[in-house]
Amino acid sequence: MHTQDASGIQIHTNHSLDNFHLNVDLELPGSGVTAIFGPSGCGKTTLLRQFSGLQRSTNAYITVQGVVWQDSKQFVPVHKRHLGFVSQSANLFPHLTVQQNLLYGKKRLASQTSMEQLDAVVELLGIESLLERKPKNLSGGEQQRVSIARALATDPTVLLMDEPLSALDFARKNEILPYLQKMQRELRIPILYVSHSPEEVAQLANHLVVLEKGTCIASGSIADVLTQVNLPVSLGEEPCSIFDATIEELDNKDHLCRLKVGEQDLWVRNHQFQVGKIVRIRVLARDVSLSNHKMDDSSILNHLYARVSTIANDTHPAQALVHLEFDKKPLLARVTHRSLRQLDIHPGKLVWAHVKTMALLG
Amino acid sequence: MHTQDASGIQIHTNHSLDNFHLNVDLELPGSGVTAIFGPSGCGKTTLLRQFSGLQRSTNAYITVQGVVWQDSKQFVPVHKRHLGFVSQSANLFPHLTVQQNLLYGKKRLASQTSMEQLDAVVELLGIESLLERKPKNLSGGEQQRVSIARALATDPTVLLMDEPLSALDFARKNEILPYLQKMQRELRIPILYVSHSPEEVAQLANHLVVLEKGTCIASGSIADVLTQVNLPVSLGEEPCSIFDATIEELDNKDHLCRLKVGEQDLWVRNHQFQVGKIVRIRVLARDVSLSNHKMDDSSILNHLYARVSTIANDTHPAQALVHLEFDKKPLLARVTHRSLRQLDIHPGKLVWAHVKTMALLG
Amino acid sequence: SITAAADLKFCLDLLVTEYQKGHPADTIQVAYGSSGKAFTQLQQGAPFDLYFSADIEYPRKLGEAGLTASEPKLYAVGRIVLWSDKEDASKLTLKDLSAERFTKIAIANPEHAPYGKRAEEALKSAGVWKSVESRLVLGENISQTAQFVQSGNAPIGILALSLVKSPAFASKPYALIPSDLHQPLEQALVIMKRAKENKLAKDFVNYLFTKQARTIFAQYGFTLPGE
Amino acid sequence: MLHADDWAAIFLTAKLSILATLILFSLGTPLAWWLAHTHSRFKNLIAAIVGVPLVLPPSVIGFYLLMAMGPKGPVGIVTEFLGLGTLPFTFPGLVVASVIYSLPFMVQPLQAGFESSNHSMLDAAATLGASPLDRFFTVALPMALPSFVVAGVMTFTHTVGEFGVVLMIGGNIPGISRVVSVQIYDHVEAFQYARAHHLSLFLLLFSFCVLFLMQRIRNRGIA
Amino acid sequence: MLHADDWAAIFLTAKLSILATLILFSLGTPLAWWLAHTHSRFKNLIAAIVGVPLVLPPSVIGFYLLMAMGPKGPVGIVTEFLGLGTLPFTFPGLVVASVIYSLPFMVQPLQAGFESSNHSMLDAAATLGASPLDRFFTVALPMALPSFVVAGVMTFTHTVGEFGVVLMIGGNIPGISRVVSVQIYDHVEAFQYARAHHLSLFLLLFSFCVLFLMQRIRNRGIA
Ligand SMILES: Nc1ncnc2c1ncn2[C@@H]1O[C@H](COP(=O)(O)OP(=O)(O)OP(=O)(O)O)[C@@H](O)[C@H]1O
Ligand SMILES: Nc1ncnc2c1ncn2[C@@H]1O[C@H](COP(=O)(O)OP(=O)(O)OP(=O)(O)O)[C@@H](O)[C@H]1O
Ligand SMILES: [Mg+2]
Ligand SMILES: [Mg+2]
Repeated sequence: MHTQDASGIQIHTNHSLDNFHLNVDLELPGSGVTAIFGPSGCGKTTLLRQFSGLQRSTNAYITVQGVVWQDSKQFVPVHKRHLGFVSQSANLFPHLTVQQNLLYGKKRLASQTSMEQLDAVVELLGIESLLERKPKNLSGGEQQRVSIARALATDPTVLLMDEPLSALDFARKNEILPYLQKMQRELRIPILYVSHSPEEVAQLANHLVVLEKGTCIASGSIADVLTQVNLPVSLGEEPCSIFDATIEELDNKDHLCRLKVGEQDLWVRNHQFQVGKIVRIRVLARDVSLSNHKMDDSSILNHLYARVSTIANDTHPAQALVHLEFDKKPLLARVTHRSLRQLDIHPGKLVWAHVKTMALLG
Repeated sequence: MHTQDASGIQIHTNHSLDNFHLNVDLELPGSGVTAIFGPSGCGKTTLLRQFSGLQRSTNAYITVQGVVWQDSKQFVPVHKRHLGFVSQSANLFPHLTVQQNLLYGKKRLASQTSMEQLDAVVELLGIESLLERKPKNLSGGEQQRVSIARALATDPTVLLMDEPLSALDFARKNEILPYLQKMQRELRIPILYVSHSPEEVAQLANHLVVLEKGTCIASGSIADVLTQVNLPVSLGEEPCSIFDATIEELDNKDHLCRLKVGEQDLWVRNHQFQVGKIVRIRVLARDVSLSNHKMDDSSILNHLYARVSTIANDTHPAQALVHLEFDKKPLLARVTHRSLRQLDIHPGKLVWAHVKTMALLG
Repeated sequence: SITAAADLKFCLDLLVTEYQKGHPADTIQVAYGSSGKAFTQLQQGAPFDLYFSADIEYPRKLGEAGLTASEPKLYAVGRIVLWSDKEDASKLTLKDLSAERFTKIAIANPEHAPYGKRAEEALKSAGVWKSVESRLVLGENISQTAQFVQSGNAPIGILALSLVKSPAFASKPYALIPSDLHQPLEQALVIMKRAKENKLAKDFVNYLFTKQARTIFAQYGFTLPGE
Repeated sequence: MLHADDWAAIFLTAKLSILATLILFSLGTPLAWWLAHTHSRFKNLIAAIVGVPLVLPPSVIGFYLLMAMGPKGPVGIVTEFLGLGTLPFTFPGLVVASVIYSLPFMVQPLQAGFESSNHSMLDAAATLGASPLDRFFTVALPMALPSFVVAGVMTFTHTVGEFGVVLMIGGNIPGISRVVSVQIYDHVEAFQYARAHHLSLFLLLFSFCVLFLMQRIRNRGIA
Repeated sequence: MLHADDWAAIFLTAKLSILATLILFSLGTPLAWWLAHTHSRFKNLIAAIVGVPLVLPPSVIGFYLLMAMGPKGPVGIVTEFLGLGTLPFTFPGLVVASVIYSLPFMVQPLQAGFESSNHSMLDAAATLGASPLDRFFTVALPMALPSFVVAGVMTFTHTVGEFGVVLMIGGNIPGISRVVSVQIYDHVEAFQYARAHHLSLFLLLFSFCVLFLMQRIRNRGIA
């Protein structure tokens, strides 16, 4: 791992399983979270298994941060790749207690992880009280959490997660996601993350890979991929736009902070931000309403002056998807055709876009 | 099943598993979808296993539509209860093909289900091409879908589903959910549905049971439970309000329809509704903005004139949760404290609530 | 050490004890078993110095193979008897065996056990072979045959005189089968090649032909022609 | 190459082994299932008793069975009282002895197979309307297939090869208890090596076929 | 109650059985693993060869082993050439014979255990940094524990009870090959029933303990 950051992750593989053919050629960033997205059976798990070496294809080429894991000549066996793999089913060792499961990988791999770090993971995942239990006496979500903790405890150089949070409740998810973000930021390890949840992907991912029937139909930064209009896959029902903004001012009284996007201002909830920091913002199309006047007399705080670029039909015939542009940033709004008519909105027109809510990512 | 609808489902059970104690006393409706909600490890699966008879507690009392499944004297064994159980892990028979798995229950239970109905389920779940495969050669989501199909194929009198869609992608979920709704409407069988997904619950459920640490902390119609303010659990991050409305007018040109809620009008997307039908509406607090004037010059279609009843703090200090009332219906709005100050909103005041989006349920 | 036919067990044990009274420094180990098995093993180099066979044929064959250090020496002639756990066998002759009440008649396997071969000959000479053949049960060796009879599973059997003289069978009488009805049961011993220089082996063999030893043999129903 | 009496021994052996294996399947399967799932405190005791025939030498087992089933033994007294006569030197007696002797070969592998089986599949079958017996046959059994094959083959081949007990209980009567193993033994003891070799070769080829077949079934079950 | 020579036989038996079981664990485990996982076309052949000792009567196996290991047999020629002398009638020879004879008792249950094992656990162990050997010992083996216990106990008890082979290869020499089973057999043959009963009783109690212990281990493994 001598060339950290020098190069990212390369996965070139071509693998057949009966009727299914995985054929991908990916260049992924060497740090940050890469979300792998696609319908059930499209090859997400197969891709992770190829990458990890659990499934060996004869003609694969895999490098991670300059280190060759597989090419025509060599094949680093799985146990030497030092990766953390949270698989779709928890796969806990049934003959070991939870504690022993957690220590299994730690003993073999972790060079640095201190015991405190493990304790922190255990606490984060709320499994302190389960340590002495056998896996078969755990609930589905508890098993999943132990499995995540087990992978994190190994202090891996790459983390692969196959729908790790699908069995967990919202509150628990919202505790784990920020931890993963933090880990990824602090340790700068790359994370490959399979998920069906738009929320998770939007919140975690920097990079997005979309698979379909074993081939990659899109790979790029999340902002780029999500605004690709002709992509059949969207993160869930909701189209959205994503852009970066700089923190300009903190209002500690109202617990808000002001962001600058190009020439315009936005107010969002403050989360202990520092002035000058660059943050990523996601705005769902359904959270944007349009009007011809700036409406100061409303609880909506954010008003962007933007130009309508195109108007597209939406999935429901009552609605349209309006593509706007402000300061070269894209913005999507979902409004009814009736409103378009009543407000006389057409391409080229300048309108006020009111943003009720936005999410801060990363 | 002679007393269909005469009475619903009663589950009274008291069961201990090491340190965990399930103690519930539930009266559930005999038709419709009952969502079971609660954090990981709270006893959802245990409840379903008690109900199904897979786990037998000595002092349980369980009746379904007038038929006693368990009391102090009798215990109907699982295989005579004629229920469909989709468990958290797919549990497909490894020695049988997908097709044989599907037919396993059908052969034993289904009296009416025709082969066409099975074919319809198979098609709905997109598993036509998998029929000859062995389960171990399926992806996680594929296994889950086969498991759902296997349970549906038995034509059960009660359907128990333990996080059935968690491994599926959004598009697939959105195909299955309406099918479940339709099945529940047409066959009038009760469905107990465990899920962590607010979307699923909101879309499917009529009744909601909230568990915590083995006890039931709320049980009632979904509208009632969701607006219980002191409930620590909400469906996901978002508080919301739910109320019924009557369809008054269809606008086929704009594909919209007008609903009457008390004296006020709302416009929503039309989904082949009939005039006069009563529908249920969910409005997320974050989708409601407030102002002192009715704003006609906006793409927001719906404006409700409501009175502020109370103002509560929200999870983030920048925001407040405003409880409003219009025509005796509750409405929640999430706005910033800054807006409250600027717009001078206080309890008792009449304001305009603008609803950007609302969901139609069941 | 010695390998010896199983029917010698009681007799030889006593002889060894008596011999050791006079020669306390010498140790003699005896392994009892089927003579045929021992023959096979000796061919494969089994580490025995003396071979007490229940048959003279085996030592002879070993001699022909050049594995012995002496000629086979006749040390005893065995006798066969009729014995029953149910009734007084001393009143019976072989002819009585055709009676239906003897549903099973136990003899050793004539194919490979010397006592079985002699029993077959005797039955044939007595002219009852045809009538008893279907009622025979065969023991692997003479001990097993004795167990068939002793346990009552076979109402009667043809056993070795040496056995029925042992304490376990002494409670019931036996009928000696005339020795002219069958070939003699000539039992021979041989000194193996590996004991060529073994003084103890030779001393012990010599002891067996002393007067004291002969009385012990006779006590167990083994005599030499002319004794 | 094989004499008529060799063939008779072969057919007798086949009859005995098949019968004993079938009986043991029907006795051993519920016993193994019970041992694998019970929490009874007699469990360990019963398991130990089942294992006893493993540890005693066959001819000693045969000896004790001979004593027990003889006219003076407890079993013999019962069978005579029932008008069945005594069991030694009869084919039924041989079957009984073989069943007792081979019991652990059936029970032990089955028990291990059942112990490592997955209960959630049985639960799934129950919810799909399968009665306990139904789910045993359609789920537990196929999932424990490797163990069943091992148990069946070990029992069968072991009954074929068994001979100490048979010799003791059977009395080496042609057509009743002179099975192949006894026949080979007799040939060896009588220095009829050629005939012994031929019969052994036959047994070898036969067992090869059985074991081959078993592997095929196993492979199929897994694939 | 037990005579000195009985005790000698007991110790000899313990030595032989423990040694044979240990050797069989180390030989049988990789063999069973290979048989359970290979796709080689020799698989079925090897599996059938391993099963052969099940089907031949012990004393016949003993006879063939004696021939093969004797001075004129192929094995004997090799061992003599290597300066080891011939194996029959020596303790090492007995160990070799026991290992051959008990091989299927070790391999068959292990193979069944490995065949029904779950590969995803092994995958998980690999991603957690366990080398193939490591994951075998820390995952595959404990998960196949019931099969291991069965294999160990069957091998051990069967070696204790084995006697046809021992008698043939060992020659009933005190301290070298007069094991308990042979000793009991001798007692029975000599109508010393009391001594036979005592030794049998001892074996029974002993096997009870072993089998009890085994059940405990199993129950623990499962719980
Ligand atoms: N066999 C068992 N023995 C002991 N405790 C158990 C057993 N099975 C479950 N538990 C405990 O009972 C509690 C409830 O388990 P249950 O499976 O019902 O949870 P759940 O609500 O379904 O959770 P999840 O959403 O994670 O699946 C958990 O705390 C679990 O640890
Ligand atoms: N062992 C196998 N043999 C044959 N086909 C297989 C095997 N494993 C998976 N497949 C097929 O390969 C395809 C991709 O499987 P994979 O597990 O990678 O899907 P996935 O994207 O992870 O789906 P999911 O979201 O449902 O888990 C599927 O169509 C599946 O049926
Ligand atoms: Mg997958
Ligand atoms: Mg659960």
